[in-house]
Amino acid sequence: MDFTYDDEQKALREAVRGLAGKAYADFESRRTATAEAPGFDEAQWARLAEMGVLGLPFSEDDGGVGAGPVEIGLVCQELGRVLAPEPFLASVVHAGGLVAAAGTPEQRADLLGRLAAGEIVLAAADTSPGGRWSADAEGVTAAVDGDDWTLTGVRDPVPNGARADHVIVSASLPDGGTGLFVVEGAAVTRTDYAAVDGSRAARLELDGTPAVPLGTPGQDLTPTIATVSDITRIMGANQALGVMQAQVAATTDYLTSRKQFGVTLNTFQALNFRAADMYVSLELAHSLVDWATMTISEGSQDDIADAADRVGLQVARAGRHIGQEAIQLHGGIAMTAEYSVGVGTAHLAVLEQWLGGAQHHLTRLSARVGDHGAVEALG
Amino acid sequence: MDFTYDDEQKALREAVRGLAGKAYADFESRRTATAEAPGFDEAQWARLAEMGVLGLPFSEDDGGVGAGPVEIGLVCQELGRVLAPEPFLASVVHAGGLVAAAGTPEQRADLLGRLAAGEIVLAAADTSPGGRWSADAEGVTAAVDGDDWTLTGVRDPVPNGARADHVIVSASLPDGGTGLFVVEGAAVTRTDYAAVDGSRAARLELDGTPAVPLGTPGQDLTPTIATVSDITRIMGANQALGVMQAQVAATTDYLTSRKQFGVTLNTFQALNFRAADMYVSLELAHSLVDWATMTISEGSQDDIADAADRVGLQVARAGRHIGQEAIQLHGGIAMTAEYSVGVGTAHLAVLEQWLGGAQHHLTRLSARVGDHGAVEALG
Amino acid sequence: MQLKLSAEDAAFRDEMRTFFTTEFPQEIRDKVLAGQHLTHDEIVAGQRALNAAGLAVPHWPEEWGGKGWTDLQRHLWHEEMQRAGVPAPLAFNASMIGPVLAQFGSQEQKERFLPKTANLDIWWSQGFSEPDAGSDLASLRTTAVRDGDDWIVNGQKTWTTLGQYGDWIFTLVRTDPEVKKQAGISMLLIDMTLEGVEVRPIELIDGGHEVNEVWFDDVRVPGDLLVGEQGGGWTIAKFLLGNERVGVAPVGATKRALARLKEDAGDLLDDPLTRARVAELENELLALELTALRVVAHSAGGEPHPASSVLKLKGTELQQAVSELALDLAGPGSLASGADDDSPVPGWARRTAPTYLNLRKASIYGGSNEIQRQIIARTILGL
Amino acid sequence: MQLKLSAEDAAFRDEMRTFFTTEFPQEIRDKVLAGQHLTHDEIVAGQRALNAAGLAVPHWPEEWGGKGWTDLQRHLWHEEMQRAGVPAPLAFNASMIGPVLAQFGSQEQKERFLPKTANLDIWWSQGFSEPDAGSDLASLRTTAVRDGDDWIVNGQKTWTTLGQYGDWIFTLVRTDPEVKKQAGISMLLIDMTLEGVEVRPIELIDGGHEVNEVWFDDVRVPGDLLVGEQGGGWTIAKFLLGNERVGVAPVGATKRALARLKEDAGDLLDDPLTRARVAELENELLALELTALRVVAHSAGGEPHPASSVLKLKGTELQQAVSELALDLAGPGSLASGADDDSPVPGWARRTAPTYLNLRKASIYGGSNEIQRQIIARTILGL
Repeated sequence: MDFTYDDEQKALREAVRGLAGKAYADFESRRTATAEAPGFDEAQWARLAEMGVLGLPFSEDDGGVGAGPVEIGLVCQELGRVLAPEPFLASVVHAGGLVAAAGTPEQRADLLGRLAAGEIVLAAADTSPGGRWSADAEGVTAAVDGDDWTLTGVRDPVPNGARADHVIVSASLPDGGTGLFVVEGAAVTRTDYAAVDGSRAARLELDGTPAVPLGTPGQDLTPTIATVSDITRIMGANQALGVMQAQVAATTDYLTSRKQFGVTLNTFQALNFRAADMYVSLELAHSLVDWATMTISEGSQDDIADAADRVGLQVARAGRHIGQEAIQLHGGIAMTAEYSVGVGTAHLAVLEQWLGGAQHHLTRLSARVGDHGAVEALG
Repeated sequence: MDFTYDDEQKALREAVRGLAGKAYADFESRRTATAEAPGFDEAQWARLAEMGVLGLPFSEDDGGVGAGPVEIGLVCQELGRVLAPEPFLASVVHAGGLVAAAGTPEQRADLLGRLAAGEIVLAAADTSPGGRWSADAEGVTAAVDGDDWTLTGVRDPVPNGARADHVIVSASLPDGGTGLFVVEGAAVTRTDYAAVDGSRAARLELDGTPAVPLGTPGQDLTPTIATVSDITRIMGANQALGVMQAQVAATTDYLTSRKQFGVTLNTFQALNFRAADMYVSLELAHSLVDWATMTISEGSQDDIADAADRVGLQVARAGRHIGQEAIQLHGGIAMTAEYSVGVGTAHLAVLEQWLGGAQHHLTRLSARVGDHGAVEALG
Repeated sequence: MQLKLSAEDAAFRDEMRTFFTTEFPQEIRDKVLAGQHLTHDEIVAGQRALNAAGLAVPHWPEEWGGKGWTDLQRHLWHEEMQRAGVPAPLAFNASMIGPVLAQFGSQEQKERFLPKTANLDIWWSQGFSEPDAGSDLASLRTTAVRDGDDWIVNGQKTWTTLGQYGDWIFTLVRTDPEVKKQAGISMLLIDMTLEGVEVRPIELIDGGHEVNEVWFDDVRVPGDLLVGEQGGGWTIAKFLLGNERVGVAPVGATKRALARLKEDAGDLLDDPLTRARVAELENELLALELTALRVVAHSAGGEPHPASSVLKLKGTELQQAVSELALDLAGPGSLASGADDDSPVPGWARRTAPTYLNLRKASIYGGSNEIQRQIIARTILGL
Repeated sequence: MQLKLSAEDAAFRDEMRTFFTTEFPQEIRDKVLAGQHLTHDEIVAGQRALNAAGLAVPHWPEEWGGKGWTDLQRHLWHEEMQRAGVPAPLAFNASMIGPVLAQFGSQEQKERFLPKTANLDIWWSQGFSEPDAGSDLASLRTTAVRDGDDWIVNGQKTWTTLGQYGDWIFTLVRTDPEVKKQAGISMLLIDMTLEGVEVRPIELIDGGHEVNEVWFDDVRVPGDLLVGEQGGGWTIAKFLLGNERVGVAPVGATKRALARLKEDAGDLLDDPLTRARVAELENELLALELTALRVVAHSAGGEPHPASSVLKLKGTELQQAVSELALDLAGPGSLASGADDDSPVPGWARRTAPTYLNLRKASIYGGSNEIQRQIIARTILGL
């Protein structure tokens, strides 16, 4: 049992921190990058590719680096810290994760190779309007005619869906179960819009749209989709952790520098104590994030699902607590779009609602409380 | 709409406050009174009778004063303020309330007359071991042979059950429904014990014990029992309000007088802010207590049931918050049985578990959220 | 003690309800009830409709359009407005500068401004906060220097809500830098079309533009626009902020928002955890509303009851909690805040994330909740 | 990063588990697992059984019975004890005075006291707090005045937990009233059978008697019982309180209490609101336990990691929250706390109200949660 990074991991962290910080340490550049579609900086996407970050999760055969979940999590934390808008989580972890888990060797080499090289952006489209974090394919149906597949239905919201060159769409199969399909972005009717944190999502309307099955045609991929979603949740929690760390740091900086009534704010004990409570939330969330991240490589699919629920719940609660208190302890300045703290709170809200709300995870955990005695941290 | 006491009510409040304060303003005398069975001061019970307090709720025909719920609530508040251990709530409001609601004129005149005169103590026995605040008679069954009724079963806990001269016991009727019976205290096997606030409760074992039906023999009294229980809950909330008012006052006194690190505790902003939050809880609870109390005379049985759930939930939450913070802000001193604040917290816990826990009320309210739009304060 | 309204008050309530639901412009009410934002013109039209019926400024002195109502009647008026979806009169006009001018203004100022203020012919903005003077308002640095009969104003105000619509701005300025902080402050009325006044938008985290910076660069303000005495600005500000807290607890609106959310939620309301959250919020809102009624019953002579701080503190907390519940019920649909009305995600769900973020301001502006706790601790508890 | 235990640590854990579950007295474990209080003799017997196996004081220097374990091994030892219902060695002996004597004591003091301390042949009490020196410990007033080679001690200590069983008491006394508060404090070891020592019980709100006042009236203490340097008591106290916080987060015990409660709850666990409360608590406990493991992994050289304050703060909150859940599940049965074992109300339910009240102390004693917040704010956050 070991909660520390090794030297290679530390080096990766420094490299990503350097690259992300160079781009977005000045918050105004983040604001500029998200002002218009596609909601991120294409040049920075290319730099991430050059550094090898976009291929981290994929095997060398697929054009990637073959790094483990700890490395991926660490990248997410660093990107979260500066609210980097590049779609690493949506495109690499989620959509790329689906391709890696379900694609044929050819599909993997093609899509993941180009993704790793920064040549394309992928998106995963698995949510139907009104849908709530389920792995079934409600809302889109697949039809087959000979070897030709088509999809019909609506997916909304699809993070980065309008910019994606290829979209990985889940759909109900004619013989039951859920399949995954590669759809050309240009073949879909897409409506782009901004979410409240400046990131982009889209509505995708499919109407007999040509689609290529990912992997073996007709195979039910529900469990694969569920596990990749769970991994994405855990990585989203890593990203949220980075956001919260930055918020706690910004808040303590502000309290020690901002003056009111002729003294710095850290003269006021009530504010300091609330900052202490933020730190407690942060550390507890951090622990579950590390644990869940390690579970990805060391646990079963059920363990990963359990870890995703646990970290999802904890990080959602911590995100509300820290995100709200960070604004409150700053006061008005943090209400503005010009300052990172409030936008961080917006980003935490978007991550939570995209990947799974607290009550969703709590309900799933509640259903299982009778299945065990105490929850054991060490297997 | 009016939230103020009239002059007569103010005079009553002063009189009760005077009597209760004289007995228990020195907390050591409360400790002495609860040290042994019956857990209260018989002489003080007599003084309450003399003042007319024990007959307040009952009609003049029944030997009472015919006062309304506002007056009864006010007495409960004043008794709660000094943690007076006399069983006004259990004996007069609850048991007396059952007799008043269900008894024949003769039974009322006899039992309530003697109760008002301080000659007897009554107890209400409606909880079976493991039972949770239901108006049905689970656990005790009534049998009839000619005109002779007997009861068999166990009631536990029965507040003041061991001291009671007569016990009002709920029991399942042979033809269905729930009846109420007057049982002689001496005819029951009773095991007396102390609850954690120093009040007394008992286990009552009935085994073919002779019993006299209250009111018309064989009549189903479930709705009556439910309403009297709801009224008792609302009066219990009044009593809890008195406790909480005293706790907030004691806490602010302590903060302004106790020195740590060379200064009084109110130098520490974090403590003051928490005291402010206690005050907020207190005021919100106060509002619901007043409202629920007025609902008793102005509302239907359903309104009273709703009010009991609402005030039960609010006061349970406020009692946890205020009771716990009062101890925490005092520190060690409030952990001792020699000091009123911690014992007040114990009393709040006993009131809540006796009359109905927060989750019980919340579940009942939850079941009804679809039945209305907004909850309107004014009918 | 009595819960029921007196016959007179019940009749009063019916009268209000009838007016609001049958005579007030329906299209404005519909928008409010659907949780949508009103335009400038709709806000103006709404207030004029109220003013025409004598219902815009009932708490002002009767000479200037007030009605001499009891506090309970005023509460009923306010509650019935909110129930009907009638937008309350603009607070800057009706609750802030109006009462201030009525109390402290010269006869000439009253005649010049009060009728137009009641009718929203003048849209007032508030010029109090500065970048370095928020909760610590007394440290404000905008200066007004005498030049003949005029004042020359320089400085910067911020968090000026709806300043983009403002015709005039009531402003706290430092007229004497020598004396102790509070004593050197005065209130000036400034025409926002004057040369040297510049309004710059601030984008908030919900993406909206409801607050502004207002810059004054050698703005020349005629001397007769000083309100009350020179150096009396702090007294006026305290009076105004006290007024502001009364009725600030957004009980009615929050109650309606929660009721509407229950309808919008559909089967999501079958979830026992959701039902429990709703029931808990409904109970707290009821307790808060009853507390407002108790405060009304106890407040004397227009002085704000110190328990007003309880209303503001708890009121904003509950308003925020309802917005969180809405966000949670919207789920992934809340990402679609930037989508247009063709979106298959319903409007209420699309509005949840901006509303959640926007309402974080509620516990900061208008006397932060920390300031309210301070008031409770000091004024009520004597700590 | 790795979650799995190394083969060596896994073997260590198995070894602990085997010992605790097969060799430790079963009857003591059964009582602990049922949530019952142990008697004096059972506590002594338990510690002696551990000491005989070399498991009572593994963190002491090896010379005095320590094992030279890693922090992780110590965590596993502690966790397995709690899982098996083995009572931890008496904190006053094993975690407080033992490490203090090993670090600051004279060779003679070590030889005289450490073996008996490990074996609980001496039961130590703690004499720190006074009626006017709780969180503000440095203002303590108990004095020790030189008289030849001896010290004459006068004063009063309070909150002395289990002082009724105490053989000796380690005491902070003021040996120099002239110097600045902290500098005048020393630590004395006092035989509680000496003339002039009186222990008076304090009844707590749960009705129990676990804390005491200890009075010193001209107690004559031999000079060789001063620990470390004269005036060095504050340094020792900080060392000791630092030690005390490590392992104070009652994670394991709280986890077991919650698991047991789920069994006791029966069908009450069908209620979705109850299930949600349990799931929420389980998650927080898991996060806390993992945090304890992270702290263990990062703490260096016996210095308490500042995040220990996180463990104490959150650990006591969760311990209290579990006791509240238990109280709520017990319902009216919780009134029967004073009933005997013939009661039809099950024992777990009868114990809930005293436990709920008793555990309010957890956030007060041993460095209140306000002190912990202060440490986090200052030491970690630099506020």
